[in-house]
Amino acid sequence: MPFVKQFDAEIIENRPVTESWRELVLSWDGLAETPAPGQFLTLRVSPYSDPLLRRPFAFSGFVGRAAGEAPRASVIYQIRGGATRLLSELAPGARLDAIGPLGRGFPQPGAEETPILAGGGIGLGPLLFLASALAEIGEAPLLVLGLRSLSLLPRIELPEGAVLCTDDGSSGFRGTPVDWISRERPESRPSGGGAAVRIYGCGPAPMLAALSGLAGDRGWAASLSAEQWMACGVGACMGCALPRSGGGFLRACADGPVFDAGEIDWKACL
Amino acid sequence: MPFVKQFDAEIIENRPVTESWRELVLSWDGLAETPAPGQFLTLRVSPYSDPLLRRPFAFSGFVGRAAGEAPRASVIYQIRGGATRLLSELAPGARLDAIGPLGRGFPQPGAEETPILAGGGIGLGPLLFLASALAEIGEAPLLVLGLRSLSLLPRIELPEGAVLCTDDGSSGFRGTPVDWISRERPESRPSGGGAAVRIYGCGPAPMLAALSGLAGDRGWAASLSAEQWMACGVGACMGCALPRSGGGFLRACADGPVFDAGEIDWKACL
Amino acid sequence: MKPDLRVRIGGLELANPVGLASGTFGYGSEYEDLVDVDRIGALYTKAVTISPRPGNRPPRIVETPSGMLNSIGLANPGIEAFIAEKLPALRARRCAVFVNVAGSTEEEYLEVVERIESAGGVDGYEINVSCPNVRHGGLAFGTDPAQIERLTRALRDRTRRPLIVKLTPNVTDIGSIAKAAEAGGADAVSCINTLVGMVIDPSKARPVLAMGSGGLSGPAIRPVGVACCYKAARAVRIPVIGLGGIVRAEDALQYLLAGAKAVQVGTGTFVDPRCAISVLEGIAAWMEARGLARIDDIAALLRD
Amino acid sequence: MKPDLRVRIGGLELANPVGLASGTFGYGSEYEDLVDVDRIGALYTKAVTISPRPGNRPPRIVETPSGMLNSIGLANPGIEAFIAEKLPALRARRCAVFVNVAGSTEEEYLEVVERIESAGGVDGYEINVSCPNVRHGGLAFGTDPAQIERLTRALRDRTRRPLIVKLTPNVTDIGSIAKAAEAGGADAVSCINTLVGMVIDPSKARPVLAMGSGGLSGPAIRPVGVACCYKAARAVRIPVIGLGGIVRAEDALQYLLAGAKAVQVGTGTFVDPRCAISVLEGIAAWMEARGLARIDDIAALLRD
Ligand SMILES: Cc1cc2nc3c(=O)[nH]c(=O)nc-3n(C[C@H](O)[C@H](O)[C@H](O)COP(=O)(O)OP(=O)(O)OC[C@H]3O[C@@H](n4cnc5c(N)ncnc54)[C@H](O)[C@@H]3O)c2cc1C
Ligand SMILES: Cc1cc2nc3c(=O)[nH]c(=O)nc-3n(C[C@H](O)[C@H](O)[C@H](O)COP(=O)(O)OP(=O)(O)OC[C@H]3O[C@@H](n4cnc5c(N)ncnc54)[C@H](O)[C@@H]3O)c2cc1C
Ligand SMILES: Cc1cc2nc3c(=O)[nH]c(=O)nc-3n(C[C@H](O)[C@H](O)[C@H](O)COP(=O)(O)O)c2cc1C
Ligand SMILES: Cc1cc2nc3c(=O)[nH]c(=O)nc-3n(C[C@H](O)[C@H](O)[C@H](O)COP(=O)(O)O)c2cc1C
Ligand code: FES
Ligand code: FES
Repeated sequence: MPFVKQFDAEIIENRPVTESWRELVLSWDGLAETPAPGQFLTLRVSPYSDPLLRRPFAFSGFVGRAAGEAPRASVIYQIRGGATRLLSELAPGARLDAIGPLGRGFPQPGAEETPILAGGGIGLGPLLFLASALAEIGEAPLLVLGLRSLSLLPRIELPEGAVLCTDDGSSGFRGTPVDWISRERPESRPSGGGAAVRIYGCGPAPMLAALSGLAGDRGWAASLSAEQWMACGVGACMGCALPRSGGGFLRACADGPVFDAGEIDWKACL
Repeated sequence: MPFVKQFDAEIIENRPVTESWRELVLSWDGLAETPAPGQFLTLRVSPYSDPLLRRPFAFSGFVGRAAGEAPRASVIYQIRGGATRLLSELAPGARLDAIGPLGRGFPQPGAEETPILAGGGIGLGPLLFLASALAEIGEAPLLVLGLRSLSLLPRIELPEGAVLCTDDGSSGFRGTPVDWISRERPESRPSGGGAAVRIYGCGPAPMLAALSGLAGDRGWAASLSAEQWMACGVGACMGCALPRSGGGFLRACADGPVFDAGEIDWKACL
Repeated sequence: MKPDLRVRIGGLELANPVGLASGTFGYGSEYEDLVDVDRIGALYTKAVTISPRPGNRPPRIVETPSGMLNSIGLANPGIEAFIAEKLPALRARRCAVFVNVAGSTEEEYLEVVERIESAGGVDGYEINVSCPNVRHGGLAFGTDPAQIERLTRALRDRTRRPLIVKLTPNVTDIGSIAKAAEAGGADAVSCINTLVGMVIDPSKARPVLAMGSGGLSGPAIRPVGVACCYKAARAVRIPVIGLGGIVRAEDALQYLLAGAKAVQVGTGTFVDPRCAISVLEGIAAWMEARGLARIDDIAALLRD
Repeated sequence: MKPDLRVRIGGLELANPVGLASGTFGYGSEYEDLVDVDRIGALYTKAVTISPRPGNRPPRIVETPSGMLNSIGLANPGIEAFIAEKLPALRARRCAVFVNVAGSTEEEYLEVVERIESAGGVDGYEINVSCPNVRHGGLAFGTDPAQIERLTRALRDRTRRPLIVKLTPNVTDIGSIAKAAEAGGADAVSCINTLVGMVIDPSKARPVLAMGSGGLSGPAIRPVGVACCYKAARAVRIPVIGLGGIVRAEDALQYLLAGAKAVQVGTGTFVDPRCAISVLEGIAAWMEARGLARIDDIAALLRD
């Protein structure tokens, strides 16, 4: 188990990247462990009792301790409801009660595997983090991003070669990342070898189900990050159950949030 | 009944006047009626449900519509709990849901009455407002203010001749406003005439009880502003009951908050 | 197409499903400057009892997380003064007016209703059965199905106007209480009244409310109210009126989806006097967006 | 002078009155990195049943105003796996460990306790009687005094370790239930378990929780918990353990003033894992400031 810590983080930046998206940068001075792509932290956004529970957010980046500067962790989040609205109103300098790094992140691709990162919505953050981590170990991962429309494209630097898919065709490919991958990457598992491709997916439940289906059809490996309501975030409350393939449940927070596609019954998550 | 309005007020200023006191200035653009000293407004300080209820605050001043400027109402408040803490964090430009003017304010002094304004704590605001209103009609009211210690003196301009009383003697008179008045103003009701003095009191319950006792002993008139938990602030919920002299209850919000000393059983409020 | 917002309680048609809850809107005049009461479907008065009641000693209210406790104690001027002083203005209201009736014995309830029946001018009654029954050891009428049925039947004999029994959530099985009210001839049940609660001030080492405990209301209790409403709506065929913690249209929709035919706004009015109006507008907009024609169509949507 | 924080439940002495509530702290290891469990007075495990239970379909939790609903559904590995996999680490704990026991029939409860008695190594039992009794039409054990007394007596025959009966607030009269537990031989009662609640998502026209309703916990229910505790403490002589919405020391003091001998922190741990520790420190500081020597001195202060 990685070592988890609770600490008082300082907000370094909380900048709009679209109308309803923000990039939050925190001083990660309570550093216990370096977060891995796919892992998350939980934030307590208010000292009052509404909103009450901590909120989980995936890391979108991490910069280790540099000369004279504390480590920094970042998160890209969407304003959805009460807690994220409040979070968006906090100014640099404010402090946040943070716990992390939590959960099981993305595995490294196997030696023969070509990584394809596919996602949308709140999946953007962890995939960007994964893309930069893969780039650091010499991979040139393909990132396929889905948006409803161009106007929702975050003002964030995307890795070179990233493919943009829009539902309305306002930019890039018209369709979903799954449509794009199905068409552009027809190859399936090389006979006799390991998986040709490893899909790394993070996004809304229907996309995860489609990615799982695609990977299954092609014989690819797939590591998918699931979302579920959480109370504790550490595996204690059994609140974040996801339906396990073949019966029973797994905990999104402690057994995931990243699962091998075969572990979860993605259709039952819809 | 005065005409009450709910409106979206803009915060013009929210400035610290001591460590735990603030002066709030609101743009009173929803003007329906000019507030009178002793009247109050209620504010909703959060769109979330904790803190939930509106909070009552007495007016500490009002500046009518001037050339090109909206009317402004002000309030002096103490950070006591959740709602006032939140209020203190709001910056100029933020908007607040306000309702007012509410309640029954201070009556004018009678022709033969010398007004003495006595108070402390959160009574400061309404007494300052009353002092300036009296000054406008040519009275030179005596303001006797009680503080626990000099360090709690608000950075606010006090009317000329104001008497400061401190519990610890760190400045001015050592003792309470009631002590000072008892000693310095021994006169009682002139035989045959009206009351020589009208006490205007606003402050903690024990001070109100003492002022009521003093006025009774001397045969003075007294108008005292009471505090009570409020839910509706308009007389509908019966939540803000105060024990009436001779039995039954009066509503702080609609029958008061300013009462003739004889109307309320002040000892029962302690 | 504009949805039809009318709802029927007994023989009475309400212009829309939103009401102002008993005890939170006085007798209708206090919020005059702030709320356009005529746009609301129904106004439920503060409880009326046979004799005037001064109410409980203060403090009577205290805030709690997302809620409040009250121990007002049925403060009201009594039936005589109610008829003389409050009824004339209530008669002139365009919205439906229900008098909330309380008492400590069956006879007291009956007498209040009889007196108002003779005076006339109200649309119906909401029977507050959360009061302790002095004859039955102080346990509230509302906790015993047999007492509820008996009381409702006796009231039914006295009036043909709509009779709503207001249920308390402080019971093991709200369904059986709702059934008893239906068996006694009630036209509707409303739920929920407040939950019993207490706040103690450690610095004074005593309960904040002078009476010790009080009734919990506000958003904090909304999930309890929705669950009670869901149960009650499945226990009886008469309409259920839902309340408890409604502050936004979505909250009211939860109740309507749970099976309520109408709703009431209580504590929400304290937070924002415009609450009931915006709840009403929100319900209408939601129905219009989904092409729903009638209030009944909302409950039909629920998939459980 | 440092106050003496020890409290006694049956024959067992707890180092201090603060416990971690069942279902919110797993089996003690999940919060390992974040909470120094050894400083806490007692740990109450997630409910253990005779057979493994996968728990309910998700979603299992949803936030509500100042609270949350859960319908975990007694997810647990069953008594066998509990003894094999969880008990060894629990045995090594320095704080007292109570196993929370659940079942659908009396026999199931008895068997869980018998199995743990043979295995040894825990300090006592907390009996969760909010589960529906399959033999008695699904109404929870905890709503019927006769069933409570019978179940408690049967359990009492199986163990000399402290036996705590955990009361549900979803009843008309919690005092009579507490009395039944006492009559059956319980060493203490704990209250409260969650309130029944429901949240409906209007945009999906269905309850947010897959099971429909769930249990309401958190600060929203604190006033209900304090009132229940106050009543229970006046109904019985055995210790009452208070819980429901405790997030700060002042909240715990409300319970102790209401008559509880000990408290538990549940949802508060989710909000801040340090909650129980800071509650404990706050209680000690408060007692010291007032010169109180023992926990019992707190309840003695109450003026009602
Ligand atoms: C492991 C994990 C990682 C996450 N990473 C990110 C991230 O990087 N960026 C980001 O923007 N968000 C992320 N989220 C989601 C984020 O936690 C929620 O958006 C946030 O909690 C919403 O809080 P709120 O009070 O603003 O909205 P609420 O009012 O609580 O919810 C608004 C709506 O959002 C939906 N929703 C909220 N939380 C969840 C949930 N946990 N599961 C399913 N539906 C939910 C519901 O439909 C709800 O109606 C992540 C969630 C998990 C579990
Ligand atoms: C008519 C009226 C006029 C007021 N004018 C002013 C003013 O000009 N300036 C100012 O600072 N405050 C004023 N107050 C008090 C102010 O409303 C409270 O201080 C505020 O509501 C506290 O909210 P909170 O959430 O910060 O504190 P809370 O957490 O609600 O309360 C903190 C503590 O303050 C006390 N308290 C709070 N409200 C009341 C109340 N209404 N009655 C008795 N005790 C209470 C309680 O002991 C409580 O424990 C006025 C109150 C009334 C009724
Ligand atoms: C201050 C106050 C006074 C109340 N008085 C009454 C009453 O006289 N009769 C009654 O049936 N209910 C009374 N209630 C209960 C409300 O009508 C309502 O059932 C309860 O508050 C829950 O709704 P809410 O959460 O919307 O407030 C009162 C509630 C409050 C807050
Ligand atoms: C997620 C969750 C799971 C729970 N599981 C159990 C359980 O297994 N057995 C039990 O007796 N109580 C269970 N409870 C109830 C708590 O122990 C406690 O009684 C309740 O939550 C009120 O306390 P709180 O407001 O401090 O959380 C659970 C509560 C929550 C929130
Ligand atoms: S959120 Fe508690 S177990 Fe996952
Ligand atoms: S606060 Fe409601 S009547 Fe005064």
